[in-house]
Amino acid sequence: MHEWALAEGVISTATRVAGEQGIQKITEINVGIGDLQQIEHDIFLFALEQLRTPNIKDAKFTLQAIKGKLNCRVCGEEWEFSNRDMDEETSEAIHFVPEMAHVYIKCPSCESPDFEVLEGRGVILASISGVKEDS
Amino acid sequence: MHEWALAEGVISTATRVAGEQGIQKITEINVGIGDLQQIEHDIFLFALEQLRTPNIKDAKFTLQAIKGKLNCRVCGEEWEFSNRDMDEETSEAIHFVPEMAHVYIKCPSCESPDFEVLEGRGVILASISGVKEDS
Amino acid sequence: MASALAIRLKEQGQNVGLLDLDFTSPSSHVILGIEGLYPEEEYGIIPPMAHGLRYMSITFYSQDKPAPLRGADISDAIIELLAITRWGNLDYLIVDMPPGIGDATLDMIRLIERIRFLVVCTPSKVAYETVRKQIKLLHELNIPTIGIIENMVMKPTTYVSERAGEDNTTYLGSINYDPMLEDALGNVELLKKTEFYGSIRDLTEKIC
Amino acid sequence: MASALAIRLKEQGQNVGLLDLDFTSPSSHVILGIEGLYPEEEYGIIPPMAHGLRYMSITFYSQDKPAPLRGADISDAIIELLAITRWGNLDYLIVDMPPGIGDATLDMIRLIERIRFLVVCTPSKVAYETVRKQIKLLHELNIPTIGIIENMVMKPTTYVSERAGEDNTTYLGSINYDPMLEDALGNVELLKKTEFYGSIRDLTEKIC
Ligand SMILES: Nc1ncnc2c1ncn2[C@@H]1O[C@H](COP(=O)(O)OP(=O)(O)O)[C@@H](O)[C@H]1O
Ligand SMILES: Nc1ncnc2c1ncn2[C@@H]1O[C@H](COP(=O)(O)OP(=O)(O)O)[C@@H](O)[C@H]1O
Ligand SMILES: [Mg+2]
Ligand SMILES: [Mg+2]
Ligand SMILES: [Mg+2]
Ligand SMILES: [Mg+2]
Ligand code: NI
Ligand code: NI
Ligand SMILES: [Zn+2]
Ligand SMILES: [Zn+2]
Repeated sequence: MHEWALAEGVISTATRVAGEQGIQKITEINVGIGDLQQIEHDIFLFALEQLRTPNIKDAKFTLQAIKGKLNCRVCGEEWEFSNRDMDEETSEAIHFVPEMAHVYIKCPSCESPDFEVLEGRGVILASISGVKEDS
Repeated sequence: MHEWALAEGVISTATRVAGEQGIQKITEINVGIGDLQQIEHDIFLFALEQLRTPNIKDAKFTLQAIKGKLNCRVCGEEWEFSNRDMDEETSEAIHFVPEMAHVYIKCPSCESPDFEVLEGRGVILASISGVKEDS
Repeated sequence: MASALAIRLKEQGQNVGLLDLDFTSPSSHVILGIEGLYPEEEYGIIPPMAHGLRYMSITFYSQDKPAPLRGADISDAIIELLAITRWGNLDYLIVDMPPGIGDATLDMIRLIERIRFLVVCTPSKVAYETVRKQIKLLHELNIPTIGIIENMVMKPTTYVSERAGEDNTTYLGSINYDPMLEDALGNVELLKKTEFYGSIRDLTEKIC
Repeated sequence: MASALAIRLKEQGQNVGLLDLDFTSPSSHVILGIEGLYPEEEYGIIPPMAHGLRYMSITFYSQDKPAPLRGADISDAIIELLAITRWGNLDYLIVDMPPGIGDATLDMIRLIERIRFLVVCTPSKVAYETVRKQIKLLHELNIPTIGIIENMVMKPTTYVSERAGEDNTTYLGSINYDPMLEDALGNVELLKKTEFYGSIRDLTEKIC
């Protein structure tokens, strides 16, 4: 349940952004969940539910999984993250700190750990919708 | 005239890209020149002219200046690079190694050197056009 | 230095956390002999207690493997760790920083409001040259420095203390090279008996 | 180490370049006492001759100011320097690397085809722990290592040499801590008379 801390981040960021944009009541929060972080969507949704604040009371949460897209800086190979053949310890390390991918994963073509995570690193607030005071 | 080395980079990259794309004869090379690198377009064009190879013989070179856009990581301020009030030594340091901007330039709002160069760092090959063998 | 300082503050009855941010060369787990510990997961992660300290290190996740992280990765990993770690109530959070002025230093300056730097320098012209640049940057950014401590001193010189004065930074004193320290690594009880730790004790008196 | 090695190779009649890539803590200009030199601009930049070496350092451009570069900046700056510097014909290009496994190391591994690493370690459990990770990474990537040299040895131990063996790396010998080195910094003629430089001479015999 460290998902809780990540959900808190989403809520507080959404609240800040809403404030900046003059949004009084948030109606929708769209969250991207990077595959590398390997988060159970149910647990994450549960945490978000618990963290509702007055201006988020009726917001609809939508989670979208984002595939982990990795690109090797040495040979240019591009591939997709998968935790299928990963032992539990490794999987958990990347779950907590996605950058640990560089410790445990190598480029399937040249075996370098010097790759870029193009997409699907972690949790991102993709967008919010809401109602402004004057509308 | 260290512009020569940069022009060589453009020509060799254009040649490589052309090869990868099966382009036999390059007709156009578009180069972006970042303001930070403070390059005289005439000199750079001259160097490119001298470096023409058979498959670039008739290519048209177009240089486009790209404004230096800097963004402060600390306070979020965004501003434009200018060498107007810069002494010659500083200007030359950034001319050779654009990253030296972090040594000599501070955010105009919070004075941090921890900014990102969003655009206009150095020389980039923007695009090439050409004729393919089979066309 | 960072580890011993944290241990000493704890000994004085403070609530202390120790965070090792030197991801390519983490060493506090070796110095403190930390083994078999792992953070608990509860509304975030809770750093385990080690010798009375709340202790957090990337080695919980990277184990003893190389962590070939680029600057941007270090930056992301630090932000992730800061976001998920629940330190609880602390009087001090001691952060062992990697050397230089890279992503880790810039991010901590950017993100931690009440940060203060304790600068460690060896008694060498070459080492001071680097430290001078760090101090200059911190001064320019109005980040408070506690001062400079000279470590690994073999024979007394005044080079660093004089430079510190010129650069408007408090010279906090010197710590001798201690040939016994190596054998005490990994054992906190032995560590506390070293001359090195005695010097850390004096240092703590000065700065807290 | 890097500076002395370059000077020694030059003394043996080789064409040698020295590139200081430790951007946050450049030190070779202090060690070699380089002042008043600047690269010439001619179809690129030509590193000036310093003590017979083709010498290149970021300090030509950053002067004595702090260079608060993030990893991505270091990476870009290295690529820029490699692209514009015309070394001419060299037998050796010695690169003084920053510590750790960051952008500089990863880029040099990625970009320089015939790179070989000489790993320097101090005689400490803690220092070796970091070196072990570096060696492991280099082995995994099939990057040749010349071997490990133990530096700043105060009293003989076998810790590093034994570990090197376990980690399948050549142990190249040790260099004693030399209390006279500090006073020789900045003066190459004095440097050549130190015990330290004598050890570098022995090392060069072994590895070239
Ligand atoms: N005064 C000293 N005498 C002997 N060895 C020392 C001394 N200070 C540091 N060392 C050695 O250098 C290592 C690294 O020290 P330091 O960089 O201060 O640790 P930290 O990781 O807390 O920053 C120590 O583990 C120890 O082996
Ligand atoms: N064997 C030694 N004895 C005494 N001082 C040393 C020794 N080796 C290194 N030093 C000191 O440490 C500094 C840095 O050394 P090193 O990191 O090897 O230099 P480089 O920048 O070439 O990598 C030197 O300038 C010197 O002051
Ligand atoms: Mg440390
Ligand atoms: Mg440290
Ligand atoms: Mg150096
Ligand atoms: Mg070095
Ligand atoms: Ni979790
Ligand atoms: Ni030029
Ligand atoms: Zn690859
Ligand atoms: Zn700013």
